[in-house]
Amino acid sequence: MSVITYRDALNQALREEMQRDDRVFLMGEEVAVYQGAYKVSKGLLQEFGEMRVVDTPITELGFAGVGVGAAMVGLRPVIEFMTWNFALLAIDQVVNAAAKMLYMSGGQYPMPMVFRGPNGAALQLAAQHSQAWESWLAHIPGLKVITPATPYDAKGMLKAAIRDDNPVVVLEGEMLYNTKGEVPDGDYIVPIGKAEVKREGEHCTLVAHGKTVLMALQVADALEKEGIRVEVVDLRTIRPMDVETIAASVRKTNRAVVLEEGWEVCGVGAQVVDYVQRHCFDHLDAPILRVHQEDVPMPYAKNLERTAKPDVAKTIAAIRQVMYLPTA
Amino acid sequence: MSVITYRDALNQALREEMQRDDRVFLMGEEVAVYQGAYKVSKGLLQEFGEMRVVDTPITELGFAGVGVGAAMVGLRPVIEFMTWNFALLAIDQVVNAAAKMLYMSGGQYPMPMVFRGPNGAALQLAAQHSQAWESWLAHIPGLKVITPATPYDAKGMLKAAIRDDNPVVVLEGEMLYNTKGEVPDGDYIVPIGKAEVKREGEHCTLVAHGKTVLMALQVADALEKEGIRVEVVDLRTIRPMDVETIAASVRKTNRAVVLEEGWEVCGVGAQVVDYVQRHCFDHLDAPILRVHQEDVPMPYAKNLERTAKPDVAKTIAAIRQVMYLPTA
Amino acid sequence: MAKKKTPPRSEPSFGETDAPTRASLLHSMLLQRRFEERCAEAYALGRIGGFCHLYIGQEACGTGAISLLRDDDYVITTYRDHGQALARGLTPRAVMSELFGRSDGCSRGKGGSMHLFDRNTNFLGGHGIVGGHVPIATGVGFAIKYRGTDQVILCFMGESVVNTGAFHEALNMAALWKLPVVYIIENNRYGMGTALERASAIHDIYQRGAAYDMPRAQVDGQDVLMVRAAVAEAIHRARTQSIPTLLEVRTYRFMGHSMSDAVSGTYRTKQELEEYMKRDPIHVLRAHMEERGEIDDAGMTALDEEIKAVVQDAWDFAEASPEPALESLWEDVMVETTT
Amino acid sequence: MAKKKTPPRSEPSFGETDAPTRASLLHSMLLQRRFEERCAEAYALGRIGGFCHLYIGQEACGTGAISLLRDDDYVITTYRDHGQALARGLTPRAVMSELFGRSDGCSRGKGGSMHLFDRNTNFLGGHGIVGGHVPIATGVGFAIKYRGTDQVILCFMGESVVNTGAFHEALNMAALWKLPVVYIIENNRYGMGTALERASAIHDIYQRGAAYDMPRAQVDGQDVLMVRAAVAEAIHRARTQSIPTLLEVRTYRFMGHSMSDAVSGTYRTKQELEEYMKRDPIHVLRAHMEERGEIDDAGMTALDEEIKAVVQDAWDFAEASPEPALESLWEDVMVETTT
Ligand SMILES: Cc1ncc(C[n+]2csc(CCOP(=O)(O)OP(=O)(O)O)c2C)c(N)n1
Ligand SMILES: Cc1ncc(C[n+]2csc(CCOP(=O)(O)OP(=O)(O)O)c2C)c(N)n1
Ligand SMILES: [Mg+2]
Ligand SMILES: [Mg+2]
Repeated sequence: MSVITYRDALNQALREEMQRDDRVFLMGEEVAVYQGAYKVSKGLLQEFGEMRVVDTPITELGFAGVGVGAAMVGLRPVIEFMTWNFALLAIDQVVNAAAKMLYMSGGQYPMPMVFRGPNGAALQLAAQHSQAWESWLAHIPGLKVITPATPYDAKGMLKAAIRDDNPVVVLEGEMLYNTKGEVPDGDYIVPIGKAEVKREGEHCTLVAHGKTVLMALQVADALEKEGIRVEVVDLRTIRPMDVETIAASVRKTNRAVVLEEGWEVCGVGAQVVDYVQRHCFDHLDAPILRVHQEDVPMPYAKNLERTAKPDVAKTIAAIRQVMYLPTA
Repeated sequence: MSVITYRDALNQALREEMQRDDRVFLMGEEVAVYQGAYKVSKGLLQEFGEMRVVDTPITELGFAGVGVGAAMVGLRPVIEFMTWNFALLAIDQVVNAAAKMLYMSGGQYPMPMVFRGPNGAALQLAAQHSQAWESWLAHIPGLKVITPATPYDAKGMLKAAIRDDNPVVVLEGEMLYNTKGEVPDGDYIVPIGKAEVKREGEHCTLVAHGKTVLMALQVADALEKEGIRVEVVDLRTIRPMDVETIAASVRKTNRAVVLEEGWEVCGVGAQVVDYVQRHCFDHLDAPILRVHQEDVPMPYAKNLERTAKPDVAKTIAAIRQVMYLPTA
Repeated sequence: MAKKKTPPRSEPSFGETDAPTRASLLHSMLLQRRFEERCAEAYALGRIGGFCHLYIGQEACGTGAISLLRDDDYVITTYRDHGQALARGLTPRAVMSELFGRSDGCSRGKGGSMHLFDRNTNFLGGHGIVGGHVPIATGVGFAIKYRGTDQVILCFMGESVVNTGAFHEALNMAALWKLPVVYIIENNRYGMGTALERASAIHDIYQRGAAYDMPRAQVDGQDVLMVRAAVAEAIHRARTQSIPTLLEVRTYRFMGHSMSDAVSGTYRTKQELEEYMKRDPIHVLRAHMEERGEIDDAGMTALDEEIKAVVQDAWDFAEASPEPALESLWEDVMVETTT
Repeated sequence: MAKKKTPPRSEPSFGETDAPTRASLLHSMLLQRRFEERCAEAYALGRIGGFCHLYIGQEACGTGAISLLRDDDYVITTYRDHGQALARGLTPRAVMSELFGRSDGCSRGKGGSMHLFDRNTNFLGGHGIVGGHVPIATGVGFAIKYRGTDQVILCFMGESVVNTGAFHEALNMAALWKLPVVYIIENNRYGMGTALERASAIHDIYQRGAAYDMPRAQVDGQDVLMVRAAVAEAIHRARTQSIPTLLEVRTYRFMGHSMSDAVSGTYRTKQELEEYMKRDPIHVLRAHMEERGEIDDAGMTALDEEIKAVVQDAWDFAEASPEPALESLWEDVMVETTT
């Protein structure tokens, strides 16, 4: 075990998987010479050479399709989007090619590939660069969608994603890259499809994923001081979602709040609500509440951006509300 | 009033709005010489000429962007996607340009434009041509999203969309184009943002939109014979959603089923569930159930496709279940 | 998963075609023609559903090009894929079953007309998004180079594709990275109802290759021997030097865009159609062979009968093939990971 | 909503620039330079946040091109937009306030560095998606033709844009439909850390215009007078004949890609940078003017002082400008429809 950053955890996962299997390669903008726009691929060009760490022109649609083609004939591409905002340009290849090839071909062409990159808002990047796409991607059958929140999960889940024979979408976070945590030095896998209770509690379930897990833990800390014990469920995988772990928690706490960084309408939280009310209808003591970005494009100004984002205070208020406690 | 098809209703709306305002033009693939891939634009080239009814090369991203540019400087483009499946290629322009321009510019550049075309599955068109995108589009602040179900609504809402100073997404249906209904001959508007109770009932609310409204009415007919009176709420607009009309219905019936043609995860139904449980928690006598496409890409074979789609039988089963009646 | 490499064989020399090859080209083209005539019938009868795009009139393009491939090479194409699938060696039974939506179809009934796939012959589909398969072809080229084999991929497309962003991005990368891809534009003059001249700012569209400094040529697509000559050169360049080529093959479709489109009327005249139909690729090849004394009327009739029987057999087989089991609806969404 | 048309004025003849014009070009370029030097400082101090892409070294491109426009013409550009905004006449106060995220910003604090907009000067932004604004420019060209006015639009972009699908689709349409757009590639040799030669299969990228039969040229982008000459010709063609042009303006950025990128090291050497910095566009113009006796050291110093004061005023103004009201978060998502 070493304490390393989320960025280095991803880097280790890439390096180890590329060492393990020479069909694995990394492709995207600035992944090679520049060592990654966010330095996730640092050192990989030097170790694996330019055929396996490939800089592309600015052609999201094109290089996503190149990945699909390479996967069709047996390579295992890891396609990096500099950020998922730009992946909108490539979404036709992700949705209409990668996610459907196995099905359209009647099972003949699996797509052992990964699409990865940072998702969601960083700081003051404004409307076109601050978007969280998990609900869109989770909507699509044929994809798996993961959102590791810690360095440990980042390494273990990216390795699982690279070894998966299906297309896996990995949503990282620019704001997560510098966060630190304990990570085993060698090989391990964190399975796709399993949520994790990151903190036990009995008064309210707080469902989060990706970078909001860290916020959820802060919320739990803060409320603990008032004697409110929040159970934090980290989804880790958005598709396929581990409904049983969520439901088990809600059956215990009888209340739930769902926290996410994306927009409200048809967001991940809406789906969690749908599952929970179906699976725990008789256990719910209050409506499930959601915390999410305000329903606006992200503004640039610092004060507006802060107001637009979900935060600890909004989450605490939601929890107090589902517990029928006075909101401060 | 005349009884005309949904297709002709759209055609009338386009014609009347183009007559009314010479800033309105129609652009897309095959809209002019070919008279529309689905003949929605029949006769418009002949009436308005090739500057106002414009055939484009196959460049969804490009011509969506052309629409954005034209709207920025005061024209009122109606951009037709031959089907919304192909709009994935253009989604960056819809989401990152049209939906955000007003906001990014601090209110200086409204986007008075319409993106329209058929959405969802027709018959045996297989995986890449049978997709329903309303939940994706409704996720985006800055857009309005409408799904008229009848010829009356189609004409009135498309007119409202063209007169709207904001970008409006109009989701039509290949399977709807030939359906008929009463439509006023002259000018009228069906406002965006208002749901409609298409059939009153007291035992269960059935929420539907677009082509599933017709299915919902069949369901209501069938159950009526057994004495079960279903209230059919047609959302008509997905964003902004008319939560009050849905909630009022559920407060009356105490039960709800949500029917849609798209996929389950983070679908429109999930959002409806979220609103209903928040607004009607104490009125619900049963968990809300959803009916939707099976969680697979659409297959070609007739029998598989039929099984994949939501239908009357599945919807009746869901209603019986929320009413705690034995399922046939 | 690595593909076994077939032993090197001698490349057909440019432009040369021997008598047995000509006979097999004729066989293949006539098979495609008769097969698709029955498709039209099956569509009218409701045996085939959805969109169905016939290749009639264009057979020389796919047939000539694919005839030059090795077994371990790859083919990828659009929704207009019946002809190329048959040319590549998919059985008429498997293709017809797919069109009928049956379990013996080459895509298990899940793909239909637009999505024919066959792993045995490296037939990589059958794609429905205009332009979408072009970057995929570039990716296959990338994989070939990555592995260091001397395979090639042929990527067929309609002429409308040259206006799409996907085409541009894919060709630039193929040229930049020197990938063994042969891009073959089947210029049948229309994309649905839009004439080339109303969609592209240049009309000699092989010149789009200039933007990537890519070797390029324009070919008569009604003469299968000319197609072979041009494609042979391109394949040779791809196989031996890993250099891509852009070929514009000038052809014409004798049918509507799809089964729901009238053959002529809105966007092209009956006269134009009839003019082009005079250069039926099957007649052109037959004339070559008659000149050389390789076929006569009797031979042609015999061949036709033989082929019609094969197509009838495919129809009967497809009709007898069971519908896919309902459980298969949920299969093939995900594959079990074994690593 | 229709734009009032400004009365026709005489077009500047190609290549000619008079003394007052040269003085105003120098003023504009120096203003951009000093302004952005303070931006770097403000960024370091945390007054400016997010991504911030400086234009230093490239000022001649935007300045020369925009100096030829009429008030009713349009400009659209990328995220690297400070210089062009100032050249177009946005006030330093409005731009600095925007960068500081304040309510007096040209986009009310909502856009930031990458999204400067100004309706008064027809400055159509400031766009963050590489390639995304190119079809938008084509659309503005379409609207001009639709209305039948003789306006033009200048569309600036980096050289990486020529590889994107959006560029290809947009230029084909502009050429096909003959729209009055001047596409100006500012070829600063790098897209972030990727040298042009590692991203494009051709290196004389103005030749991409051949794929659309579009008039095209390559220009020295460090000499504002050369830029003016080339752009004047293109504007003339757009205004009088409604024909688009593709210009490649060869330049260099003296700073990192954005404030978070080192100026040299990973992808370019210090020597290369220093070599290019010898052709600072401000020095090049100053030399022209010195030759003609239009400026001397004293004049230059005076100008510099004047400009520094303007920039200081902009800073002070921005700092004093209030943060946007929190309620404004929910404004500008939708406009009230009045029709
Ligand atoms: C991205 C996209 N846009 C539109 C369509 C609808 N469409 C299907 S085929 C076609 C015309 C294609 O013409 P061309 O490339 O010339 O091929 P051809 O059909 O002539 O073989 C169109 C517009 C589509 N399938 N994909
Ligand atoms: C579609 C898209 N992909 C990637 C990015 C990230 N990105 C921002 S600027 C840039 C480089 C652009 O280079 P160039 O076009 O040469 O312009 P320059 O920055 O040199 O002015 C990249 C890759 C983006 N903004 N949009
Ligand atoms: Mg064609
Ligand atoms: Mg550059």
